[in-house]
Amino acid sequence: MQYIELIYIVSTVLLIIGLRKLSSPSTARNGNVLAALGMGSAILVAIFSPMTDDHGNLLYIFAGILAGAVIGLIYSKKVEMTGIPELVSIFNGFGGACAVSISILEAYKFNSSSTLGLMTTTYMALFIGGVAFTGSLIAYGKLAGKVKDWRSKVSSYFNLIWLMACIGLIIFQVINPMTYTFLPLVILTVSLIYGLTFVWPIGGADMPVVISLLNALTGIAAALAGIVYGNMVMILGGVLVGSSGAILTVLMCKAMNRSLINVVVGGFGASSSAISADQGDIKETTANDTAIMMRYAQNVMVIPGYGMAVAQAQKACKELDKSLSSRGVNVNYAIHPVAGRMPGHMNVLLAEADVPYSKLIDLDDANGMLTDTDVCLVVGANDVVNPSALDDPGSPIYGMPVLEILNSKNVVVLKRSMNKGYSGIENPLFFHDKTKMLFGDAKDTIESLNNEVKVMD
Amino acid sequence: MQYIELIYIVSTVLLIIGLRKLSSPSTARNGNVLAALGMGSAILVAIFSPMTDDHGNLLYIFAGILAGAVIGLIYSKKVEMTGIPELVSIFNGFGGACAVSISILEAYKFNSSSTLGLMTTTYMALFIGGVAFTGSLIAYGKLAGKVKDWRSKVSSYFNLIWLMACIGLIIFQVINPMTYTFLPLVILTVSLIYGLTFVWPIGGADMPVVISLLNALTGIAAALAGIVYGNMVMILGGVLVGSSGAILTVLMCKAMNRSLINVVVGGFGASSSAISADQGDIKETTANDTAIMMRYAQNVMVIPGYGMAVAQAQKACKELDKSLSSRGVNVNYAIHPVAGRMPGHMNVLLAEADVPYSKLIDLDDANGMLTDTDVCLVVGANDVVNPSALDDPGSPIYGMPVLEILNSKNVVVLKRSMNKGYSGIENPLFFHDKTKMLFGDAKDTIESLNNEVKVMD
Amino acid sequence: MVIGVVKCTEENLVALVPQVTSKLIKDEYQIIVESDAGVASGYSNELYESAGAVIASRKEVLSKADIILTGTAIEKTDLKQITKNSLLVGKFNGRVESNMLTDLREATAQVFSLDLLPRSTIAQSMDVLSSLASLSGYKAVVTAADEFAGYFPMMTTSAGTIPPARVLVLGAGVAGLQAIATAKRLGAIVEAFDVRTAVREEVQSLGAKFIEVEGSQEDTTAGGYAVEQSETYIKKQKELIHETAVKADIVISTANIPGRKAPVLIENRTVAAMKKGSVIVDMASASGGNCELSKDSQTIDVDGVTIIGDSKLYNLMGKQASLLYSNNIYNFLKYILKDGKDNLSYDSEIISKTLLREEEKSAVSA
Amino acid sequence: MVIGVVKCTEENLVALVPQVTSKLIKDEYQIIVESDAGVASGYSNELYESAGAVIASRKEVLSKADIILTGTAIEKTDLKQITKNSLLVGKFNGRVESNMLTDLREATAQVFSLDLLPRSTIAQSMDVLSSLASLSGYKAVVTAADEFAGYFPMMTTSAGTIPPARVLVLGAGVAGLQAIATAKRLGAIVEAFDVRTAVREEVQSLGAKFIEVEGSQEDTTAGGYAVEQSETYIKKQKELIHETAVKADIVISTANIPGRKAPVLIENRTVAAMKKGSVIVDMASASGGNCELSKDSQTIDVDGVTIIGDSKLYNLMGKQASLLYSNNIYNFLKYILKDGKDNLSYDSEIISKTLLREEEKSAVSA
Amino acid sequence: MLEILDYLKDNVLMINLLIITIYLGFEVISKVPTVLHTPLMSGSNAISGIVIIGAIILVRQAEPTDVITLIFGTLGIILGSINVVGGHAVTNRMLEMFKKK
Amino acid sequence: MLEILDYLKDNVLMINLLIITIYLGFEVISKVPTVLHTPLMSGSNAISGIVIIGAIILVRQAEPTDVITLIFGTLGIILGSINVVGGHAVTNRMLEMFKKK
Ligand SMILES: NC(=O)c1ccc[n+]([C@@H]2O[C@H](COP(=O)([O-])OP(=O)(O)OC[C@H]3O[C@@H](n4cnc5c(N)ncnc54)[C@H](OP(=O)(O)O)[C@@H]3O)[C@@H](O)[C@H]2O)c1
Ligand SMILES: NC(=O)c1ccc[n+]([C@@H]2O[C@H](COP(=O)([O-])OP(=O)(O)OC[C@H]3O[C@@H](n4cnc5c(N)ncnc54)[C@H](OP(=O)(O)O)[C@@H]3O)[C@@H](O)[C@H]2O)c1
Ligand SMILES: NC(=O)c1ccc[n+]([C@@H]2O[C@H](COP(=O)([O-])OP(=O)(O)OC[C@H]3O[C@@H](n4cnc5c(N)ncnc54)[C@H](O)[C@@H]3O)[C@@H](O)[C@H]2O)c1
Ligand SMILES: NC(=O)c1ccc[n+]([C@@H]2O[C@H](COP(=O)([O-])OP(=O)(O)OC[C@H]3O[C@@H](n4cnc5c(N)ncnc54)[C@H](O)[C@@H]3O)[C@@H](O)[C@H]2O)c1
Repeated sequence: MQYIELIYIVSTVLLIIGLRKLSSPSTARNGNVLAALGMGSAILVAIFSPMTDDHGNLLYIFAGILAGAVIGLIYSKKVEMTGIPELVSIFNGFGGACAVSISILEAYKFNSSSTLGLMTTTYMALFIGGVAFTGSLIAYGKLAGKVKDWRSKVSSYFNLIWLMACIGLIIFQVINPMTYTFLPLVILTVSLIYGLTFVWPIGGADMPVVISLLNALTGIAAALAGIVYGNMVMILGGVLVGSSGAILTVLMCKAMNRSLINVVVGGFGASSSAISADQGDIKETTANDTAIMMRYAQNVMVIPGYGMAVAQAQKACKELDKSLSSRGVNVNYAIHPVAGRMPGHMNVLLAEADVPYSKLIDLDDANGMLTDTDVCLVVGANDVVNPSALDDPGSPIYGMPVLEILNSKNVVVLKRSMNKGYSGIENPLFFHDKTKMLFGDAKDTIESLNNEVKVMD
Repeated sequence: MQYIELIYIVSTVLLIIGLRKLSSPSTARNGNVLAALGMGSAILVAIFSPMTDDHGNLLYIFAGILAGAVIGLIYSKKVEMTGIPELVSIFNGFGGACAVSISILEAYKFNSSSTLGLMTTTYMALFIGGVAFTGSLIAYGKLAGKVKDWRSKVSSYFNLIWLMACIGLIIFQVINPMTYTFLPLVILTVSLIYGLTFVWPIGGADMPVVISLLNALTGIAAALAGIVYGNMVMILGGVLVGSSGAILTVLMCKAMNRSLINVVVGGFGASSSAISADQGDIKETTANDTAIMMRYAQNVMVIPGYGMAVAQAQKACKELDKSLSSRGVNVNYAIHPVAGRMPGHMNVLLAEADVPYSKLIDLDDANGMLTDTDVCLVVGANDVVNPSALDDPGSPIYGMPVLEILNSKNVVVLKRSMNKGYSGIENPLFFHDKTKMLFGDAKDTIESLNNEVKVMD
Repeated sequence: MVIGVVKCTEENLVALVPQVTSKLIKDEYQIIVESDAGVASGYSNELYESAGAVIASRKEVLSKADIILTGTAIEKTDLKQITKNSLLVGKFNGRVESNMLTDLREATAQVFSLDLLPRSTIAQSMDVLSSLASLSGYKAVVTAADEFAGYFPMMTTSAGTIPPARVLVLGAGVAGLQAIATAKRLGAIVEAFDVRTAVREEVQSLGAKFIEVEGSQEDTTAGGYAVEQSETYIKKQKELIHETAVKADIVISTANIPGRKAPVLIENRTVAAMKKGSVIVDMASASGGNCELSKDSQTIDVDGVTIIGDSKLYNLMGKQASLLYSNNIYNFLKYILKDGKDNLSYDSEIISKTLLREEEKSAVSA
Repeated sequence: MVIGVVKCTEENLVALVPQVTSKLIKDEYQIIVESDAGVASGYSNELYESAGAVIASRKEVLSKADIILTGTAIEKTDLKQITKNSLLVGKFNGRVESNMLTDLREATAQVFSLDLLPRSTIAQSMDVLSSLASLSGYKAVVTAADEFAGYFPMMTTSAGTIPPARVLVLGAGVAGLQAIATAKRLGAIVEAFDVRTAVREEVQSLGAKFIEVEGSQEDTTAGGYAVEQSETYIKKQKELIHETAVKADIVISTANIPGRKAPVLIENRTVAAMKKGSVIVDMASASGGNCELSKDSQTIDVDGVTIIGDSKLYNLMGKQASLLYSNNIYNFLKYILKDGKDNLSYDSEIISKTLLREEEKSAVSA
Repeated sequence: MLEILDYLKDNVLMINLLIITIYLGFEVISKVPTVLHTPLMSGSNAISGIVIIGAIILVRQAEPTDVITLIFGTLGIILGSINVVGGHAVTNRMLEMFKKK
Repeated sequence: MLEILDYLKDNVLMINLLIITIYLGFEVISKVPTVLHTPLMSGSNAISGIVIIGAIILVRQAEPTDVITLIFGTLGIILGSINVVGGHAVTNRMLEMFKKK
């Protein structure tokens, strides 16, 4: 029965290739499937491979797997898109918990003959697994809004000390194993607590990064457990997740330009909470998310304003239009009569970028089409999309016809700051919850949107 | 002295990272350096690490290394760019030869106690090394024009049989080792011959692919030798070269769109010789090479003609211009008075793509600037760059002032075919050896040029 | 309610074009139009009738209508005939004192002059100045191009390379910006200049070069309008403009300071130094002209330089102009008649600013 | 060698402009220019003198010069005064029989008419037809735009959205293509049409729409020129053009068949059906016109449609036109004078084709 | 110190393996577009559920009498299986958006 | 057959190592732009010169009397060293063009 090793090898390769494919949009789905296959085969082998002092207990195993599978499926089906990160976080927590439960059991199997290496590995698995477990739970709580942010100057020092404590304990326990039978349990508890105190101070905004970090930890825990059982798939799979998880974490930090240090030593969430603080409650978005939204939309309406002229973004706009159209999205331009600074300002620019006249929709028709527009891309327009013209009799522009873009499904506003437009009045649009702000010079922003769209396949 | 293993690991990692960096233009040079470091450290360890039954012989070793280094350096310095592929090919051959010489020696050290695995490995190293050796030499010969192409129907069958023979011999020798002492030498010869007959029938045009393939083989030979000596760096380094070499070979085939099969089973070089056959002696080039040429040029002159109008390539042209300019190349447009089909045709188009007027150079100034132009990019122009207007009194356009682009360093002509221009006369330019043709619709071609330029950093 | 349209004696501008007439009729207004009111701008009586309006004599219109619309001028005699509390809407150039203006102030009817509209975003849709200025800006370039004996765009031809025409635009208001855009379109090299440095951005947003004079006296409170500038500044300014103008083939000047004499930007020496065959279009000629030599509504030739003085270029596009004008009026009416003709909300900027009346009147309603 | 320039009595076209004059003088020619030859096209005698030319009377010029340059016309009396074996170069419309032409044939001097140049690549630099056609094409659009009482580009303004003007160009030769390019620049929607389907590609290369008539009779041998077409084809063609023209605001027609009467493309019914205010520019009016109603060198108004008949629009840009014209002439002279005035290579297409002479003469030299 | 080095020496293969795998992990991810951060995270999270194998082995080797091991082991299996199955399922859901239209 | 499988079993680590390294090799190259094909080839070719280590070991272990081994071994070293040194040098030359200007 030497086939086992072969199968293990195969499943390892499946895992690797799966992970690889997962990292490119066009192949991601297959990647996930391959990885699943890899897991499946590995698990089957683990169940059926011949083994020294095997007592079967298949009943428990099947029951366990089945139960888990059912629960997992149910949740993953009924969660809605926005809830997914929470869910991932819990799942990851469970992975950690699994590592914990096996390693604690192993810890109590040690006898005088068990090697130093083995013990160290086991306890590390216990510790890391524990952190991943409770950490993930907190992360979940935060995302679900069940746990409030809380932090104090001291917390990071406390964490440091606590970490020392854990490691100290482990070393002690490894050096003189059999002395205190309760120590493993202590180590367990300490680890679990560290998980809590580690994640708690971190701002909700940064949870995705944290989850990815914890995921990497789970991976490492799995690898350690693998070493304990001398099981190749566990080792390699675990290591793979560990390393790729680490990189991914770094990438995520980059994407929301924070440094990982600045993450781990707290000081978290500062940046992102800032904005919501000083200017009402606006939602910022990334070029990337906007790109996806548009890429998978049916109808996109571009709403050019004076800002497009200032940024000279018309050509970039045309390019984006081209990329989207070529991917089956249909793109139009809603031209407000007073957009820009002179009559026909937008016409001049869009003609220059030669956008066909047929794509230029004027106010009334546009307001008609907006209801079944999926994404409104507001390019440096402000007054002409100011809803207070419609609903705020107090407003100086009340009664002026404007583009009623709030009738569309999503609104993304491209501008450089929260500055006002020509008429110098606030624009409630920006604070509406359909609206996402994408700050920066319109031209640059649109160019990066275009790149994002292009990489997407 | 356990540091050895550590150092070996480090050098392995250096090799990997080096290879990785080698595959992206901006990091390639560092990559090469890192790899070299990896090699260096590994070699040092090999020389100084403590070893069972060590007899030093350091003199030989240093002498050898030194001699090799000197020869290698000299050649790599004095070869000129065009000669590099040949050189690489020889170097690779030597790598193979090295594998051969050690494995043949090992082969004669076998005794009844040596394991089956060990022997198999050794003989495979011998065989593969041998093929790589002679194969590379032939490849060199072909590139240097010292060896003529020669092929016959049978050659591929012959090769197949010969291959069988080799393998047969090896198996026989492994199963009953000590019987015939001359067998190893026979195997050696057979392998060397196979190398010859394998590469010989392959058309000179495809040599790059072949070299890359042989390089992969050398890698494998090294890995096998590594197994023989149980030396990690050799194994991993060899395997790395083997696999990456294989992929590279495939990529190269793709790039010149041929399949690897169609390479190995001969049928080689057919395609590439075709063109030179039917239409005089023109040189085709790839978007990619053109891109490099332009990217690293000082001055690029675009020569638009009616073809640009037909392809509506003006905007694409502007984009390419932008990418190049942003990389410090300066790009201008030489406008011939009668380019296009109406007076000022090119002006209209380039204005539309808003190329600044200052970049539009007219005939006389252009002819002045062309002498220090590195690359002339002829975009669908034909009559207006027809040198026979200058030097062929017989030509119907003799005496017409044209753009004397042959004064520039390189000429690349973008057109769809060898069709004639408005005046319906042949254009000697296309057959001049400064000129390279890049066929296809101007717009598409220019867009891919632009992409190539962009990926270059 | 009856809306009457009287012919504009002075310009090819009719206050309602047939398309808009029918819109109003849909809104249940009665429309009576003075016979031949639209002819000058290319709208025949038939068209009005088919749109559902009634053709009548001037007298009738004036006496019958509750709201009277006209272009830019109206006779004292006409005013007499208007019934007490009806409204009169037009574009009476309310910033420049004139007998007509005093007559209008004394008129029994309430008179609105749309050129007095605030330059606020909400007022845009009624802003006749914008509509007409923009039209004039476009026309200025087209006329200049027609006048000019050369290509606007650069041309590389077998008979030599022709450099692009250089266009200088003075005053980048609505008219100026439109001129810039049009000249750019035709392929000219465009430079522009304005006292309001705020305009720089707008000029550049049209791809033209903004030529700067340091030390401009901004007055942003003036609602987008320009204010008079310091001596030294004006000197520097004149110098710069002189140099640029001399290089230019076409100069288009739109510089205005509402209610005041237009600033002189092109002096005689400049004209003298300009190339033969170059063209100057002075759109400020009515208010004194940006060019010393320009004569209002005349085209003169000063040794080889053609100077077109015309502040009402839109009149040459009467048809289009009237269409825009009447759309503006339509929007204006819809705004002021929100709650019926007899209770206008005088505290709305749009109404109070455009309404012409004697001080006591204003005192009353204040 | 002495080159003389005589005034063109008929058009604002002078055969040498000062810039080119000095070029020739550098090449060691003597230049004598008839007094006021250039005035009509904006070049004063002073300019010529400062360029190094001598101003003289017409008589002098004719008698003294070895090579005489002029515009498009010359009197019989003038011909008498020309010395035997001198050359006369001009643009005498050599494809259309006329008394002048017969006179020129009989003239003792060798007469070259540049409009007869082959349309070959090598001849491009002398091709006056191209130069002038292209100028006219541009001018046609500018004039039309000035005539037209509306915007060319689309405009979305607070006073309503104005659709872009629709321009139809008939005949996409040099003039037509230039017209297309210019109209596109101004932002109009341009449709074009030509019998030579080869032109389709060229039209599209300028971003305009080519409207097709199936079954065109190609004749590529005619050196780029069009040939007369079959009955049925012409019917289909007329129908299509009618429909398109009716939709258009501006129609510019350049359709010519050299030496023949121009094809009629715009019939009365079409004009009748066109919108009021639309403009037709018929650049073929001289050769009978593409529009039945057009009158050569007149602008008429047929119930609301303005029809401009002018085949020599370049005359309105005399300065530019003369510059191009004289560059062409310069290139022509440099070509034919390669080996001296007295041994022209009559077998060169360029010379043989442009030379006007009686048959026996040609027989001799053949 | 020396022990550790010895340990390295004895497990040189293993260590090479680990290092190369780690590097492979980096390599494989390094070029992922931001679009995929979350799906990728969840995908690799599912893989980290591989630890379930440990639990399985544990249970298989447990004396049927050894209740604690059985209980915790099974618990481990359940948790692990949730992680694996749920993880892949939810990843798949996220990736639905990349289905070609 | 079985032997081979046994062999696998005994060298499972090694095999994993090989497989993963091979994969890494693929991974590392897969995205190389055509520009770099030749430099990359020559670079990896230089690396394949690692076989020189074999020759070195051989020579080190050769009896000073064993002339043949010494000769061929040294020859091997020379060839290998040419491959390594020359390879890297020439690669470096090719890559000069990518020097930032
Ligand atoms: N059409 C006419 O004839 C005319 C004439 C005169 C005045 N107006 C007035 O102008 C206004 C036109 O409305 P609008 O919505 O077009 O423009 P707007 O209301 O003036 O708003 C323009 C917006 O663009 C943003 N922006 C400026 N530069 C940008 C850049 N480089 N990249 C990205 N965003 C940029 C600005 O926000 P940030 O600074 O935060 O980026 C600003 O909020 C109306 O109030 C109208 O009345 C029109
Ligand atoms: N300027 C004027 O006023 C005027 C007027 C009339 C005639 N001409 C004549 O036109 C000629 C102008 O010379 P030119 O060099 O500009 O043009 P050309 O000599 O006519 O050559 C144009 C070339 O562009 C290529 N081409 C066409 N479509 C293309 C596409 N989509 N992509 C890439 N290449 C394409 C064609 O080759 P492939 O088919 O192989 O692609 C053709 O050889 C002169 O002979 C001139 O005398 C000029
Ligand atoms: N709120 C709106 O929607 C709206 C509508 C129309 C106009 N406006 C604003 O009002 C401004 C003025 O409009 P306009 O075109 O009627 O102005 P205008 O016709 O009164 O003046 C034209 C231009 O001349 C400039 N000018 C004045 N003195 C000058 C000098 N000495 N040198 C150079 N330039 C000088 C002014 O700055 C102005 O830009 C516009 O620029 C626009 O921004 C706003
Ligand atoms: N070789 C050169 O360098 C050169 C130079 C100038 C012109 N040309 C060629 O000569 C061609 C003719 O030049 P041109 O502008 O003097 O021609 P033209 O002025 O004689 O005629 C103008 C256009 O009218 C078209 N036409 C004739 N009958 C028509 C009909 N019934 N309906 C519609 N269109 C009709 C012709 O096809 C031509 O395109 C040009 O298109 C050009 O390609 C070549």
